[in-house]
Amino acid sequence: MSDPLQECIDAIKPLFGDDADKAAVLCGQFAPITVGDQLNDAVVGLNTLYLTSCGALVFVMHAGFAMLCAGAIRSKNTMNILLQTVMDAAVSAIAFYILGYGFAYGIGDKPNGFIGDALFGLARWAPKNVALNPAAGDGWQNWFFQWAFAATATTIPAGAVAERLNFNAYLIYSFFISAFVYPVVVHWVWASEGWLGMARYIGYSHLFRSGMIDFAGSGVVHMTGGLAGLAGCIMVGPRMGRFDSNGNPVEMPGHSATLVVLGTVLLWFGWYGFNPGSQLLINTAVSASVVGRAAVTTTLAGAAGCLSCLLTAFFRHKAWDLLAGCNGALVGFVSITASANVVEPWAALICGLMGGWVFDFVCWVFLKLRIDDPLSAAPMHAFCGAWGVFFAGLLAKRQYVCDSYGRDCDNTYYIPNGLLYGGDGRLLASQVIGIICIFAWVFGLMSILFAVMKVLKILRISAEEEQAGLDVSKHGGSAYNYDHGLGKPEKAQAMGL
Amino acid sequence: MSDPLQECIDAIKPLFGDDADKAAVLCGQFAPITVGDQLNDAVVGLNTLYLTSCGALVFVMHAGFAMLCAGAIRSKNTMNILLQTVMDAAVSAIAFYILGYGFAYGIGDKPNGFIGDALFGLARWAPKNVALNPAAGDGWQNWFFQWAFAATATTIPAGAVAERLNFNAYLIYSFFISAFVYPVVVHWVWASEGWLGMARYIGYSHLFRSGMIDFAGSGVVHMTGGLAGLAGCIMVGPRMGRFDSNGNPVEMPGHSATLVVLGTVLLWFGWYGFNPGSQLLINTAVSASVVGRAAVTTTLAGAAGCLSCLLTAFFRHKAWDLLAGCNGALVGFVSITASANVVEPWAALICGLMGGWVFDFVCWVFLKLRIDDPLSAAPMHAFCGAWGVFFAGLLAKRQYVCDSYGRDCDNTYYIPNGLLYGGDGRLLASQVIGIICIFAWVFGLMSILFAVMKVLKILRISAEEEQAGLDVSKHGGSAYNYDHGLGKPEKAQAMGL
Amino acid sequence: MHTLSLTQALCSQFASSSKLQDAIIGLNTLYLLLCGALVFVMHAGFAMLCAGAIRSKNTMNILLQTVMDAAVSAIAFYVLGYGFAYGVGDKPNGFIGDALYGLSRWRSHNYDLATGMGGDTGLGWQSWFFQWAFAATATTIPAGAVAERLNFNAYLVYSAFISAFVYPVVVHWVWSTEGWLGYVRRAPYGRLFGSGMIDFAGSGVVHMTGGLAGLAGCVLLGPRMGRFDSSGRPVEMPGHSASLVVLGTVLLWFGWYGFNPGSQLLINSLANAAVVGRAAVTTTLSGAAGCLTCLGVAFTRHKAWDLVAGCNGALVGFVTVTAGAHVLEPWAALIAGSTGALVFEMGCALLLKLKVDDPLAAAPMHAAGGAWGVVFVGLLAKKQYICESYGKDCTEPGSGVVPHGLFYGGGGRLLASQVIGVISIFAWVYGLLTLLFAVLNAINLLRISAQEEQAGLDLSKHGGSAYYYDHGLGKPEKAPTAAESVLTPSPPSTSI
Repeated sequence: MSDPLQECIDAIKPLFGDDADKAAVLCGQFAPITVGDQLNDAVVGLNTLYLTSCGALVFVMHAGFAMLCAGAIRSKNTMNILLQTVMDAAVSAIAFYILGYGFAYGIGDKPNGFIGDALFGLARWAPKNVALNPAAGDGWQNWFFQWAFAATATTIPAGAVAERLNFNAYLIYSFFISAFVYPVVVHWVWASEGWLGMARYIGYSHLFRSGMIDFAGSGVVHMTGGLAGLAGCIMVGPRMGRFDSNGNPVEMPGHSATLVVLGTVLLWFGWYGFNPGSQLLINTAVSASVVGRAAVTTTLAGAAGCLSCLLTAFFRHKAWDLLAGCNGALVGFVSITASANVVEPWAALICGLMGGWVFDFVCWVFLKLRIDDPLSAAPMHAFCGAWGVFFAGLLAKRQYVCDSYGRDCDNTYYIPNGLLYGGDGRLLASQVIGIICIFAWVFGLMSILFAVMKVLKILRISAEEEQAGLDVSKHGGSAYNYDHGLGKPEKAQAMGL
Repeated sequence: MSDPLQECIDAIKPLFGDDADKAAVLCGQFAPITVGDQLNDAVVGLNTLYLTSCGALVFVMHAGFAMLCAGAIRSKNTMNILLQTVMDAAVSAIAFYILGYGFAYGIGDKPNGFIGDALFGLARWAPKNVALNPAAGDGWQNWFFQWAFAATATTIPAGAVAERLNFNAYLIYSFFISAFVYPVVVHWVWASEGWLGMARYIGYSHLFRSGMIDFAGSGVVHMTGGLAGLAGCIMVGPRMGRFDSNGNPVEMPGHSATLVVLGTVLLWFGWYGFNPGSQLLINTAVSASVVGRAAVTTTLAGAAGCLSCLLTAFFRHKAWDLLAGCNGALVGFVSITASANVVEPWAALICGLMGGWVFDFVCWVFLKLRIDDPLSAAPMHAFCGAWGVFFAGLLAKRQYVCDSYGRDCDNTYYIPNGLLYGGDGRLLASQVIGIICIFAWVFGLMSILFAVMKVLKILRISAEEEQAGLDVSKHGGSAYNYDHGLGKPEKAQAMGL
Repeated sequence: MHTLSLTQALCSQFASSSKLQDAIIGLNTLYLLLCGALVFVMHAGFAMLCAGAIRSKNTMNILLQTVMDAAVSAIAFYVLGYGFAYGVGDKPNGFIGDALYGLSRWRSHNYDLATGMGGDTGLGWQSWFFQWAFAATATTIPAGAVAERLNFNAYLVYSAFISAFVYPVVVHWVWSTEGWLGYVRRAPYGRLFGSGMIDFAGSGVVHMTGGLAGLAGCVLLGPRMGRFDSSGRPVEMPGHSASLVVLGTVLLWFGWYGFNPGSQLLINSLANAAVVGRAAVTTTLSGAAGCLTCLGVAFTRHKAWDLVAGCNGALVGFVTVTAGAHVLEPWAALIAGSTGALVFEMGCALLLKLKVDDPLAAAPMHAAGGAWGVVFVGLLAKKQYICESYGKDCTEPGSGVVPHGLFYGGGGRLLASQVIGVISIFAWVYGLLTLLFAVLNAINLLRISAQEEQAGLDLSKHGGSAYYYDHGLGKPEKAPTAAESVLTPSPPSTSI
């Protein structure tokens, strides 16, 4: 290998009358031109590391969902819901590989605002994608990161239909949502072609000249998952014994608060990939500040939501309700997810606090309407997700919108701004349109799907199976077989040995 | 777009008598200035990613604490301690946002060595902080990372006062420690203004010309948390039945060893954010080597601590005590936390090994004194934390001190060095002063707080409540409701089969 | 004045002396640190998986083994293992490393601060950390195979042995620049069949090593009491908690995103970044395919949706793709996962026929699935991806000699290397471990007594039970008397 420094000196010393010393001063002072290439490479590496590690964090939310759902239901259905969560990850990976990613982000021969039309099975991946602009995050890691989101959206409804849904029905809906329903919403809001989102190419016209802000998916991910759950739990009806003959709810406590807390904290952990990761690039000071801010606002909204629900529960029941605290934290995260990039920290506190109230109110309404959602997935993800989208229209800060969406705040192009900052309502209108369209699309499609399955009688398990529990009837046993230390040693002997 | 190469040539050709060819030689050899800007941007991104991912890892320690504490206590108080952990994260986020971060790092109109005086509620965040030097990690992510530490310090005492503390008292102390007690210690040791730390601005005078080394907080975080727990468990007294009428301890085993191990391993995992993250910057070769070394020394100290406690327990009880192994690993981590950046790997082994002995000895003393610390939080965090701070004074290596604190080992300025490496004791003296001051500050303040609450009779729950368990008396139920598969087959049969 | 304007003009146009090398080192360090931490979290996964899949009376035993593995392997790998694996000392050779014991002369051998060579080449402190996390994984895999009956002292011996010697030697063969077997052997040396074995993240190095150690152990130990009835038919011994099994599986899945994408070791170039990203994708798809395959197989056999089968399937998918995560197309990863799952099912059936009792199916999963993964690379490794991963230039003339997958027309050199690799690892690991376990057996250190096994290891060796639920567990009539249990905390179980 030749010495780069010497090469540089040799190249420029003619300029200084072959004075190698002067040339050496310059060559020592300035970076060689190859630095530019190295730098571009390193930037790609940095962005790849950023997306893969954030994607892994988003994936760990599956551990969170699995533990949360398991802990919050009765032990006789534990294996069922655990299997659903594991299955969701697997089914969504394959569905998103074959179809979903293409519907969401594929730009083929007929690009349009409604649905993507290329990249199915990652076909022609390299020419269509990698070579395009690797620095822009369009690499393999992009599929990975987006899949982790799809898996999250797919697994949210599990909680709403827990303890009574037919497993076959679950398989069908899981594939359907991750291959089609969710990707279309993604295309609308996040793809550069989508008709709804703020991230649409500058060249296209934006909805109300603004477009919808949904940073990490209060609407795209959480509303989609939550509304699918809502459609499901309405169609499938309440669990046996959930409402007594007078229609009053009967408590059905989950079997392990420890698992609920473990799930909540793992979800909290994963949210630090979910929100900060959604900036997709981290190689500029501005992007980095958005990433950092997203971590801060996420934390504060979750904290505010936790205390909001905890105190509400305390005033209602005079007991410190652990589950209320856990739900509250999650509600806070769901609410801030749409606007984690564009709000001030104090606004994040308000967002989480009021999200807690929205959640409590909707839960109360559900009980009145005798809708049985064992994990409150619909109030949390559908309604607080909608609240989060709405909130972005109120308190998105102009400067932060510019930071996050790569606009120049000093130029004359219209920059959307939150209504309460004196924005003109265009952003808020976009947010509302977004909520309505996502609602119509997801709730409509999923209701049809569940209705068809109901007609085919594959939606709900039989009453005997429900009483016995899904684990025994469908999964060949019980989740727990403690043979020791649980007060029944004489029986345990018989079982185990 | 104009051609950057041509721009460059146009800009410098006047220097060469408008000889464009000569200018082209230079422009072809050197990277344009924009590369420098891009690089600065990418460096900010790199440091941001580093702090946010390490911050997330520190946060996952909450999952660890929650599982560890839950598993190590009796099942009838599980919900109580789980709620405390979740609450700690939420309360500390809000307290640290409003007050704590300002007390810790705010540099306002009257900077002083004792307490910060700006940045409350992240007010004037941008002008005070971001603009300062984003490359130096002073961005949003800095709040996030520091909050994760504050949350850790806040949650450590939960184990010491478990199973008997009034929940209201917990709320008060949790806010107090994260808003005031902990931030002041941080200011002393880690802020650039603090009177105690080695990281003080070079311009100020340092304690004994050295200042205290506490890399990731054996003293700042663990002693603070552990001493608060110590004050609490002395004031609140032992659990009912913990000591028999002769004063001999009665075993009160935790309800799930599985949860203890899960908690331990998650804490271990999180510690790879706690220690390696504490270098705060990773964009130089020297910083990167410190980060890497911190991961190595952390691993080895934890391993040595684990085996140390395990073997000690084996020689004492002739049984392989799982909890001893888990505690030992944590003790190793606590001990190395102060010096993970400045010791050799073999020194880390010694640090963890002897930390295990310190822990076992202090636990034995506590039993003699009839102090009931259900999770041994005080021996682990307060005493092994102090041991870790002390150890840094013995075996901090001069070269590594320079690496980690950005000093130049070749110049004549005094560089502190461990006593056993032939240092002159200034560093060790600083470490001892640090231990004494943290002890006085934290133990003093927290004793006063707990004493006041004791006088107001809000410190401890009633005997009936304690007997029934906090979950039933304060949290409206039990953490566990297994209805199936748990040794009650006749019941399950009746229900399901 | 002229000088000043000259300086200004130049400085305004050109980037000043570069911080780039520094930043690249930082980037690579961060990458390995994060991925190493993710690999470590697989310990949480193994602990939960193993605990959930065995009976509750041996829970503390297996949990302690997992924690111990991490601790023992750290010290063993520090003192000896890393040196055997990667040390290049005075007599470099293809079989075993000969320097860096106790990280001695770390700087001169490995890390040059002045040039930053260490960090840039991935050989800084973080390299030890990352490699240790792998060693800890290999060490802890066998725990599942010998669960519920191995003597704890025997476990200590074998744990130190494998992490200090057996595993590092395999690493040296395949991953070090001196090793006789690997694709990355340094240029002056000749590579096996002109190709060498590709094992990206260790289907062979890590998983086969762990799995074969487990196999040797469970063959010599014999089945658990009551595992086969008098007619030789297997008796189900379900694990005590499916929740823990799932938690463990998902945490392992999570950790695998450090295990595979991290194994590129560097991320500072376009090619490296592409490999890292692709590894995450193929890992995901293979695990998903394995999960659904095992689930489907179990459903067709038992007409029940078997949760544990799904979990095992996902893990088998990961094990299989680990060798080729960097060189397989996504569709090939799907095939790898599904066929790996079938191999696993066959391995399980075979072990049952032979009455070998492997409580966690560690040997079929890691040894058989791992071996299949290594072979699979020989079939479907794509040339372009190999060039990308190993820094070759595929477009250069003469690049036709880059050995690649048989089905892509790459010739059989790579496949032959893979097969030789599988055979060599099998011989080395299975041979040595069988010897070790046989010696332990001869001195009666291997298996616990029948009484201890019946009572459970927790009670006999670890001083109690893992669980003391005193409340809320379907014993409401008992719950009001919880006060008594405060005063007399010994649960009835301890009286077994």
